[in-house]
Amino acid sequence: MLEKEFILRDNVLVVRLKGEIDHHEATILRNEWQRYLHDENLKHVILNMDAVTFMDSSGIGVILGRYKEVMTKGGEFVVCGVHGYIDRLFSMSGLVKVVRIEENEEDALLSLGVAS
Amino acid sequence: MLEKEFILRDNVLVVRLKGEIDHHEATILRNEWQRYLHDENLKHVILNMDAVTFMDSSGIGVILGRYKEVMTKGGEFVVCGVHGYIDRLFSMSGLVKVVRIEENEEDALLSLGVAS
Amino acid sequence: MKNEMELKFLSVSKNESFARSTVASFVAQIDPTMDELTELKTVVSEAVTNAIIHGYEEREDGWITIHCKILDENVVELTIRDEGVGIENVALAKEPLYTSKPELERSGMGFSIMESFTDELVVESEVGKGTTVTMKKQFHQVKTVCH
Amino acid sequence: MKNEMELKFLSVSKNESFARSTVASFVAQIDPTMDELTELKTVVSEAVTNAIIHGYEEREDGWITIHCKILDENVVELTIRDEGVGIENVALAKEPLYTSKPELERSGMGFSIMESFTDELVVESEVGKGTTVTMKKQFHQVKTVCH
Ligand SMILES: Nc1ncnc2c1ncn2[C@@H]1O[C@H](COP(=O)(O)OP(=O)(O)O)[C@@H](O)[C@H]1O
Ligand SMILES: Nc1ncnc2c1ncn2[C@@H]1O[C@H](COP(=O)(O)OP(=O)(O)O)[C@@H](O)[C@H]1O
Repeated sequence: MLEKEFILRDNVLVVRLKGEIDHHEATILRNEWQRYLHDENLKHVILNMDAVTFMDSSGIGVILGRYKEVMTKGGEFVVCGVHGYIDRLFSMSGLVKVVRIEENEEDALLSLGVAS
Repeated sequence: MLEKEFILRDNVLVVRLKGEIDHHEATILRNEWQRYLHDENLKHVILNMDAVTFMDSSGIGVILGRYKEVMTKGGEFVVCGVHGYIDRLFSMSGLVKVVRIEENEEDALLSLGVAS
Repeated sequence: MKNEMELKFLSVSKNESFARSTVASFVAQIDPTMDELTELKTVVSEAVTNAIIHGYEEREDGWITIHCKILDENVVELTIRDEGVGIENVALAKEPLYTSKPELERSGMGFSIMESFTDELVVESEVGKGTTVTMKKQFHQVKTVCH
Repeated sequence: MKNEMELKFLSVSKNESFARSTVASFVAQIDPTMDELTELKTVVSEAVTNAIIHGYEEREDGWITIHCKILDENVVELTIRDEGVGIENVALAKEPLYTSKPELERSGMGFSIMESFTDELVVESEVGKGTTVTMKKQFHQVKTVCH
């Protein structure tokens, strides 16, 4: 199971995930996430991985896919709450070199110029 | 998994079980329980089922087996903490008509004349 | 929502809890109540234990197969099979309190419990070939989910 | 402590989490660390996902079989098999970042992850017949238990 929370802060979409990201959940996540990204006013994305307990390469795929969409819009893609096993997957997959990583949501928001 | 606690109070053996009683666990439980019952000074048994989350007919078998041993010694066999699903199994199997059932350990001890 | 799985494992008593929790986690997808899940776990436990104790007489190298099918109408069909010694007299075996192994503290309640916790129970057995127990259980309190 | 099981289920994506948690609960008997269990779950997830997406091209009526064997020396052997389309060029398929389905946002990391989270990976495949992935994983931090 994967629980998803989408929060809008100015032109930033904050995505909070909780649970397991596999291929089944990644497909559902992508569909929902893309509906938010169609919003013209929305520019940047903060992805909070703090409560993700499991992820496989389908998770890497869905993150890379949204990263590319945000780049196309000229926005920034920031990930926070990356630790333990998720951190290992981010390193292995090279995601760590592509997206900006911040400690927590507050730092991520500040880095995008949004007061938290 | 089944956790077992054996407590001696005067001539009463209190057996507290926690977890699941199936055939695998029942076999282990019987061996341990019988070692205590070899004690000459020990007469009665109180079985506390309050924390048992699963039981099948192997559980009924191990309880009936110890009930008979205690009877042979001329002791009493009291069960407490019997509710929900365990209560259903006790009724279905007729155990409810054979052993004495008390609400909790305190009542069971009192019924055997042991001040709690 | 049709779905189906088969689980095969060695006749090791430690596998009893693995077997019932695997079936329970498969059937969880149709949103059973806690009571229904406990009943399901119990009947799996009874049939698997019988295969281990009676079918394979506690040898640990026999295979036990569980087939679990979720039928459209919220009915679960469960088949538990061993290739053990088989049952000579199935009618007698199904009698409440009958057991061929009282020395192992069997209560003879296994088939009675399977019967009361399911809606259909069929026992097929051949001496020297093995035993197949097929059960159907209706899950009533299923939330309707969009298809 | 030798033990063995086989799990067969339909190529339905909802079964991915069922498959990995069943393997994890079977292997739990050798007392793996949390990290080892997570790695194991991940490689099961990768291979099962590949069978569903690539092997059966998202048809939901294919069978996936997982064979899991606990060998004496705390080694787990895992075989994941489908009877799907098969792989034409296994060497190419195993290349990091190679994927035949970029339109599905596949990252091409599946085999790389299986390789780094296990100690041995063998891929056998025949076009039109199916694919079998065999992995061996050593569990180091196993408490010694009396036999
Ligand atoms: N899989 C099996 N293989 C061989 N005999 C079996 C099997 N299952 C049940 N039986 C026979 O049926 C009898 C009744 O089974 P059951 O009602 O489950 O009671 P119990 O397991 O307590 O003996 C058993 O004692 C055994 O003789
Ligand atoms: N079970 C399978 N059946 C058919 N083709 C497969 C199977 N597993 C892998 N492949 C092929 O190998 C390629 C690489 O697999 P993998 O490294 O897991 O990456 P991904 O799944 O992200 O594409 C796949 O894109 C596919 O072409």
